[in-house]
Amino acid sequence: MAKKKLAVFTATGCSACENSVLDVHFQISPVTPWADIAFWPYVTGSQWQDLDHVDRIDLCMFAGAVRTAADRKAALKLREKTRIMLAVGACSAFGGMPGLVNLAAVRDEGNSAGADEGIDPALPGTESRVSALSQIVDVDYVVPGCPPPKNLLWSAIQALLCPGECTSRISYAASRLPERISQCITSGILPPKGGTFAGEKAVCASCSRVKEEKKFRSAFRPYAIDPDPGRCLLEQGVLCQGIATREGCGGLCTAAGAPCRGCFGKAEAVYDPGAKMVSAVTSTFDSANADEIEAMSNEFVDLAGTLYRYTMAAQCALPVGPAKDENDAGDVL
Amino acid sequence: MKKVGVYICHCGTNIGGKVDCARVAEELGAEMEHVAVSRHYKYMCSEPGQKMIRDDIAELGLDYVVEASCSPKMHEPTFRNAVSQAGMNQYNFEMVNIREHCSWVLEDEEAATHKAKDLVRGAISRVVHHQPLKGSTTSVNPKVLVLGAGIAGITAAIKIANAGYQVYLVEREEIIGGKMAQFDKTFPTLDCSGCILTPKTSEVGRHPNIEILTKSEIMEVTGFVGNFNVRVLQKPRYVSLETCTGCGDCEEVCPIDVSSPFELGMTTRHPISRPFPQAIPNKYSIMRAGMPPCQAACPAGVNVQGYMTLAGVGRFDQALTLIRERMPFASVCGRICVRPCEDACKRGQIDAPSAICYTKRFLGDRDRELGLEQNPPLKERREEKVAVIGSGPSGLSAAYFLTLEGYQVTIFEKLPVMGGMLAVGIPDYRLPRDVLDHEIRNVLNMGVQVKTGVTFGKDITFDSLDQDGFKAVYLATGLHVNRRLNVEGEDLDGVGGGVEMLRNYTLGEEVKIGKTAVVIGGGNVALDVARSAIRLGAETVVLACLESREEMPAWEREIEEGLEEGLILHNSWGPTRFLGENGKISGVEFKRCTSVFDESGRFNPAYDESECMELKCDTVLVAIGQSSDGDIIGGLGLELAPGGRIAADPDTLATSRPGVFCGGDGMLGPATFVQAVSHGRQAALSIHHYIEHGGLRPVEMKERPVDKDLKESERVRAKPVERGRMPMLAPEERKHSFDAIELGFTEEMAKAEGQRCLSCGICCQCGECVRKCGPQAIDLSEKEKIRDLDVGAIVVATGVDIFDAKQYPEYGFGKYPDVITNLQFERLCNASGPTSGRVVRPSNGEVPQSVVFIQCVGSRDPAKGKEYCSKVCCMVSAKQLSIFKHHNPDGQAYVFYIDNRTGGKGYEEFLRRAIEEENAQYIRGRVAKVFEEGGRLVVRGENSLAGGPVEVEADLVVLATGLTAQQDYMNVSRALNLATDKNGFFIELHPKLGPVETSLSGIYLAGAAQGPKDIPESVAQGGAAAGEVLTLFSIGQVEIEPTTAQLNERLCTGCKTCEGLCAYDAISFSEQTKLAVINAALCQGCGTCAAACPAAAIAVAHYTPDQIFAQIEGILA
Amino acid sequence: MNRFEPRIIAFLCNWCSYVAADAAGVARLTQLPNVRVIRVNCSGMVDPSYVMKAFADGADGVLIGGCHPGDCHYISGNIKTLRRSFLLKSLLRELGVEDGRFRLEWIAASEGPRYAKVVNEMVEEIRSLGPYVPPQRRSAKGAA
Amino acid sequence: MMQATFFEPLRWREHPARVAVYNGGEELKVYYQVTAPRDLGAICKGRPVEELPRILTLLGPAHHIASAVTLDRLFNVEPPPPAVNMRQALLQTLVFSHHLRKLFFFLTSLEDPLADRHSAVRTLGPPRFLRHVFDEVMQCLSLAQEAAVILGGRAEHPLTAAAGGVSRYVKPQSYNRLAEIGDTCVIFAVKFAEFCGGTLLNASEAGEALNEVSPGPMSSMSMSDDADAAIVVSDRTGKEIDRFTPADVFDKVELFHEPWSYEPFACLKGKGRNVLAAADGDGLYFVGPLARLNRGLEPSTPKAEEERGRFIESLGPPPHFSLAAAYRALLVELIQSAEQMTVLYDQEKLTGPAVRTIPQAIGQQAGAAIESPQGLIVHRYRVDERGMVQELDILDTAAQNNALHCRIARRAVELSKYGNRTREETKKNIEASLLPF
Repeated sequence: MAKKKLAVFTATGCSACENSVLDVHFQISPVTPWADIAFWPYVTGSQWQDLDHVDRIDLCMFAGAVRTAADRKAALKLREKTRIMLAVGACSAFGGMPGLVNLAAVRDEGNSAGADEGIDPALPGTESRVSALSQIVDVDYVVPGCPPPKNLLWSAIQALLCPGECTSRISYAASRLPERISQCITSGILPPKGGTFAGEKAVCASCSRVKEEKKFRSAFRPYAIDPDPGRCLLEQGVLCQGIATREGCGGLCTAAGAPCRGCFGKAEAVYDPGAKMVSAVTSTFDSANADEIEAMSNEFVDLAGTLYRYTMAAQCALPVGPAKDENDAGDVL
Repeated sequence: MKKVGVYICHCGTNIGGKVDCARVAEELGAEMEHVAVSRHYKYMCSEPGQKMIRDDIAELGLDYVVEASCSPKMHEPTFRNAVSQAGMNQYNFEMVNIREHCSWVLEDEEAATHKAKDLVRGAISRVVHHQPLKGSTTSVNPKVLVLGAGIAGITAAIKIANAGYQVYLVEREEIIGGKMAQFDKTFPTLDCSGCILTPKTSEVGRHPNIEILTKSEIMEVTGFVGNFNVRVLQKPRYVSLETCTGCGDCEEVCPIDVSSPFELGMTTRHPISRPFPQAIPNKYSIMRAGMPPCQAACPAGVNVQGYMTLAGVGRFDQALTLIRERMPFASVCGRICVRPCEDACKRGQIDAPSAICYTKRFLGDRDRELGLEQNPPLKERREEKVAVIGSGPSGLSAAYFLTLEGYQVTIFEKLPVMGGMLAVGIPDYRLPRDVLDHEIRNVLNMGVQVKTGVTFGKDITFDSLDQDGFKAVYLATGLHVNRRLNVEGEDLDGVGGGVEMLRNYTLGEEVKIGKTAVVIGGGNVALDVARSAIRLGAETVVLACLESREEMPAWEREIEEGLEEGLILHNSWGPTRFLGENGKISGVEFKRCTSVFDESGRFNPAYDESECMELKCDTVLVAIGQSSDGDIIGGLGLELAPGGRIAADPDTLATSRPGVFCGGDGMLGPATFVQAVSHGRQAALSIHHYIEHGGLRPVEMKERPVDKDLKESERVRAKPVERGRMPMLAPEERKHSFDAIELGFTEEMAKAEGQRCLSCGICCQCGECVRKCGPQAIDLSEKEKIRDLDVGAIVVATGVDIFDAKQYPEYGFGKYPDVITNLQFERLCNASGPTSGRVVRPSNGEVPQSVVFIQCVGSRDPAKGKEYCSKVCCMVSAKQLSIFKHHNPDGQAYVFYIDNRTGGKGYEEFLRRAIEEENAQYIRGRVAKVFEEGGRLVVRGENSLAGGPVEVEADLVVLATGLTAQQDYMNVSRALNLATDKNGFFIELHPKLGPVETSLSGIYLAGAAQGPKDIPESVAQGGAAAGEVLTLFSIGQVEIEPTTAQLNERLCTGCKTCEGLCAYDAISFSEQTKLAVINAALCQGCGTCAAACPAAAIAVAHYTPDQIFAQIEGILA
Repeated sequence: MNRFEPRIIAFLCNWCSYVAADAAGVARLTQLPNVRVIRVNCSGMVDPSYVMKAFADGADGVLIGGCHPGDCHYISGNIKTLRRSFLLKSLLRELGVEDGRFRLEWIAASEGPRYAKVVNEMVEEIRSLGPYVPPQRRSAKGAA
Repeated sequence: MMQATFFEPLRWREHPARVAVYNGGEELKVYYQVTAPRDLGAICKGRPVEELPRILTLLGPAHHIASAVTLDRLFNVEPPPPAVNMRQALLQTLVFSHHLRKLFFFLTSLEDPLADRHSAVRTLGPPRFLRHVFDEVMQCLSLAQEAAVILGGRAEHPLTAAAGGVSRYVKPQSYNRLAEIGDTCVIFAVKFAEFCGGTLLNASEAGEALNEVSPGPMSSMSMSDDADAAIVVSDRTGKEIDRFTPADVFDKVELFHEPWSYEPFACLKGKGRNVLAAADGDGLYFVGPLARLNRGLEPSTPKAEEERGRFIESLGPPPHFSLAAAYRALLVELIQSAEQMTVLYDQEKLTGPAVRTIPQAIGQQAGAAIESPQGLIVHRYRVDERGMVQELDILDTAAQNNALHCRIARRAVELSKYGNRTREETKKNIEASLLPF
């Protein structure tokens, strides 16, 4: 049986997703029995030229947001060659933290895409808005997270790269996956397109903290409170987005005493994560008095930057930042 | 492929006149993906229209139907029914409102068409997301609440009760019958109104299935059709419906007369009375507006209106007894009280407040002079002992009330004399010793033990009291230590404390006052000290204080009197140091005080150091306040409050030690005499409760106070009597002795003062009737009750009010006694009315010869009155002029009318008779003015038929006032969530086809609450409402809409956000599945949970996010 | 005349505001034609997501009409709407939606004239704010 | 005819970068270009400042700790000792895994890192001697990751460091595991150093080649290890020439932009900053392990000290500026960090009455520095009265040492050019040369 061809690439982001993919390789099992690395600049030093010699890529794991003309070009080029496009990590899936740039609506100071005296090399131009991969090309599957947990990455690799052939099925990989995806993995067929390798409920479902009563009396910024270690953070007044964020991480942040910031993106049925958070939290305000409610509301700071920490580019219903400009389409490389 | 049928209704020209229905249908049919057929028709709600839909569903196999016409509030059921007849689930139907929201409110045809298209597009886009739903049913609670017991309510109540169902008949007034009970005769048959109503009211009164709740109003309604919960506020009648025999003895002794609302002010009644002899319930009741402001202001809660009223009628003994129910020391109080009652007295808003305090003093002094000792009766003697520490006003008061309750009380007093500050802190010229002693003796005579010279904490302790068998202790130790200034030289010889000086003088110890004395302080005590210093021989007495003259806390009267006696005031100065020579005081240095209080109103004086003053003197008396003896208080082991006071619960006065209570100055800080007395009573009640029940509770529920602002009716009640002036000693005389300054009221003065009372609370609760009542049916302490009634349906029959004719000042209503309203005319004719049925001129009792009726007062007049026609007035005037003619066949009636509206069976004939047989002159035209000329009224108007001005002389003018909504209609509207029109009349479901239903199912309308009606109509509608209720009851169950919240368990995370939000407790959390659980039977479908669910795991059926999103998309596409 | 005609979505509660809008219609109280009504059971079911959705789809303003506090047909649904409104407004503001574009109004069933007044006021206010900058239409293939 | 060659994308770079070579004219021009902006200012400004430790993990896990330390200063709180130790333990764990990963990359650069090792038995290709090390490195790396998860909540983007301390305790049941990991890491580090130092860097051909790549003598910058936590600059001879507080770093180091790179270039202020010139620029400096070693800092732990002895034995006393020295410095620190891990993983050190000091007030501005695995990093924030970030300056001396990167890339290209290597060889040369910096 012919080996499949794998590509891994990070656009604008950090190396965490790459390292996570590498960790899967380190810790679980090398993927090489089923696939050849066709393109992985970070690890194998692949160059763009190398891609010209590859006619088809079976799976492309694309990490990072689309920020520059080069990113866009990379996305288009990889998509063209790729059968299954997997967005890896929050940046690729929803724009991630780089997406907050849209909120600031500024262009980076270094965006002088011109050449100096004809000798200095040019830079790929930055686009006016940071985009998620899905806003540029068709994406087949998503592994969210910042970075994605290894078990979810591994389940994605199993499902997409070696369906039906993988001998080392690791049970935990499918632990909180939606039923239909885990069924696909075990039966070796491709999951339905558009699937997300993550849970389908919200983080609370797997968070270990005890939920008693949702009644919001006063908001605390995370620095101002040493929360009770066993109890729901939100109930203690710390804005935690676990209630509206897709699960799959297992409540990693809340277990570490840090409130969820939504790196898995919105929960499945949610339209807009910020609106849902606002609705859920304020509905439980312990007051019926307009002035009191207003005062409680004013205790929250930087709503947009917090509620869309990882999702500003793709999941905020109201896109912020400058409108697309004409230069975005393409630029010199 | 889903198939949608779209139908646009023209509604005649209602929609079609503005919206291009054809275009909407055609364009959307072409544009929208799922539209299988798109039609428009003149009347979609008509049978052919509905058939069109049914046929299309059958022939084209439509999956969904969108219908655009009027408000879904109107025809949604019609069309839902139509589609389900054709086999489609009724929830696969969506209705668009392009009439009320579109054609009727837009001017521009293009805009209206555009908007209609948007709305229909939204509905098409939405409807394909609809799901077929099926409802469930719940049973109906077969009880009904009828709100309002006028003829409409009575009719409905009887009919429903006769069918065997329980009826609660809730009536705001004390009797049932409504407006009809006030009428004399009814048109057009001239039946006696009473004769046809009384059988009905008595049937209601004795009907086993009807419970009448008089003086009751609804507060709130929860639940839904079939299962309402109604909360009713029942105000006290004070007279038991069971035991009252209706004998009327009570009425005779009642000292108060107020204008009778039932007789529309044409006569008076006693607060305890019944409106007319055949009233149902045929029992007495008491009119009480609430707690009068004087009583509400009094810390001790003395029934001021009660004793003032009794004093006014010369029943002085009873008056004093009434005082002593709350205030054992009438004479003392009458001298030194700060009189919050007089500040609150509403008579003050007319001329000057009643001289309440002086009257009380008179009553107390009279008792002493006559040696009557009028006390409330003692209860049965009890064995439990209670200790009271301190014999000041608070301690004495506690002892008094505890003794009344039957307890064995011992007072322990540190000083050799009794009375606390009353004895040693208030100079004799204000409160003579013998007055105080008499009132203390009165308390002691009741059996109170006293031990003087006993210091608490030294001679006795809590433990020793426990051992001696005292069950409870009341600490009323007061504040006897002078506060110090803490400035340089305060220890010099000649500097002393003011309170100390007063005490030493009283106790007969040596008091040294030099020639020039400086008193420091601006309060009443400082004034007492300064004026005492004058009496003790100081030549110059200077009073210096931080406050400006206006800010001084001392009484203005005290200051004035001091100035009269030669006192010198230095305001806005603060002492910096005392100057001395050879260890003796020689002067005081002051600096300018610029402000006493800071911006937040706290005591925080600011000074101007550059402005200084020095006063030479040989005596300084510091009177800047007192504090408690820290040594004693600190050693008690009780919890303390800030400022070294003992912490006690403000309601129960309980301290941190069980069985120990504390009040008065020792708990409050410096307070007034009356507060101290009030605490004594409060403590006595608490202690009684503690001993009797072993627990604590807040002492009393207070009655609702009346409005502080003067009402017109009260102004009218004010008798023209001036406030009495207190006779006083001249300043020269009083300066040199401690003789009392005020000489007291005489009996006549007290009586006159009592008559000045406005009776703000109406009934004064003096208790005269209670004493008179044989069967003991009267209970003045009755309180408001709240009844929770569970019913399945509600009939609203709250009736109408009468238009206020004062809105037309030109007609002189309220100015000329002979200008009356037509309802007043009814009372004049009525045999049980103020004139026993004689139609006479209210001004002089003569029979009128010429009577002018003015029509449309307040009706059909958008400028000043109401736009609508009040419907009954034409016939009322025709009837009244006929009655007038029967009374006085020689008399002449004139009617100024606009149009005569006599639609009704026999109405026009009746009017013709009035014109032809009674010879009434009907003049078409408005009246411009009614004025008096030579003792007769002249009505000037125009005759619009003859085209000229006309003047008619009249002995009596009757205004045909229109009907308006009840003034408090908003309360009912709010409680029931019932819509009203702009005039305050309740809106029926449909003006033609749903005249008694409302938009809220299970709530029905009857009578004029819906709009002006005459008696036959009201009765008919009462019957119709009863029919609706009975229909509901006979079906026995109501369909619950399936539009409830649905949980998607796959998505629910069990975060508990929704759990606390549900107002119906329909959501709970399952510990087993760790998910939310929705109880569909309790869910009302409000969707709050769905909006809040952070995982979007909850959606309300038929209002799901995808449906709403689709609608938004469709509208904005 | 090419005047800016804002598009406003109004979520009206079935028991008060919708009835008020009907009453305004029955009374023929002329209104500006810019408001599109969506009937909901209770203002408490208006998820802030609906407001976002309306803006995202090109609305220039959103009105939520509910019963007066204390009058809610569902006891206190409107209070929950009130609780949501302040923070929602803050969020919208941070995302560039001006305060005047979102309104929460209490309109009783009897307040038809008030409904008409609110509608006209809001249209004028939004007209002065200008169009809400239409967002770029996102491709349907949204992430997840 | 001017010929332009691009090496793109660059291997092992955490940030999109490429090397552009312009060849053919008189002069060889080599550019190290960062091709995407970070936009950190835009991402962070307006955020609540307490969120920065989590946001700034974008720059690498060590920034998480640096940010928390800066917040301590900003909120003027002293974290309780267990918290300080826990952060330190995490930092050492990060140093260990970082160095090990780099060394692993270095080793794998000599063959395909993802080659099918299970089938490798069949296709014995050179250089086989590395193969058995692969598995061990991976195993040890995953152990270090596990320790980082225990301490930091997550290995890649840690979570636990917060203003005033850390957000949670280590679970009691984890201590045994930590001790196990610490011991294993020390044993492995020593063995690995022996293997690399003895076999690879010293004796092989590769070692020779590495010695050739050297950017030439320059200053070093690192943190003093005494209590005042100052930043120390030493000259090319290792002599200390400047010492200042972290807050003053932005007066001492200047950042400037070239139009052909998105990231700024850092250099010592006023000392020359010619990025592309072959001539020595005094403003350039070393950071990271080699800089620390060049300053003559002696490891506090015995086995690391032994390794340093071997380093001096084979290369002579510091300072050194060659690539080989850089790799060997990694080995010294690898052992040192493993040893410190065992010390800090002690339950006594990580428990106490509290792990957080709750701040009472927000300051306006604060800065702090730590030694990250790569090199010195300095954070400085200015906030408004509600604690929202208004300005932030971050100096990641390693990541922003772009001038040095340019110079190293140029040196690597030069060497290849003169040896007439193929493009593939040149690429590998560039990659291996940039790796330890």
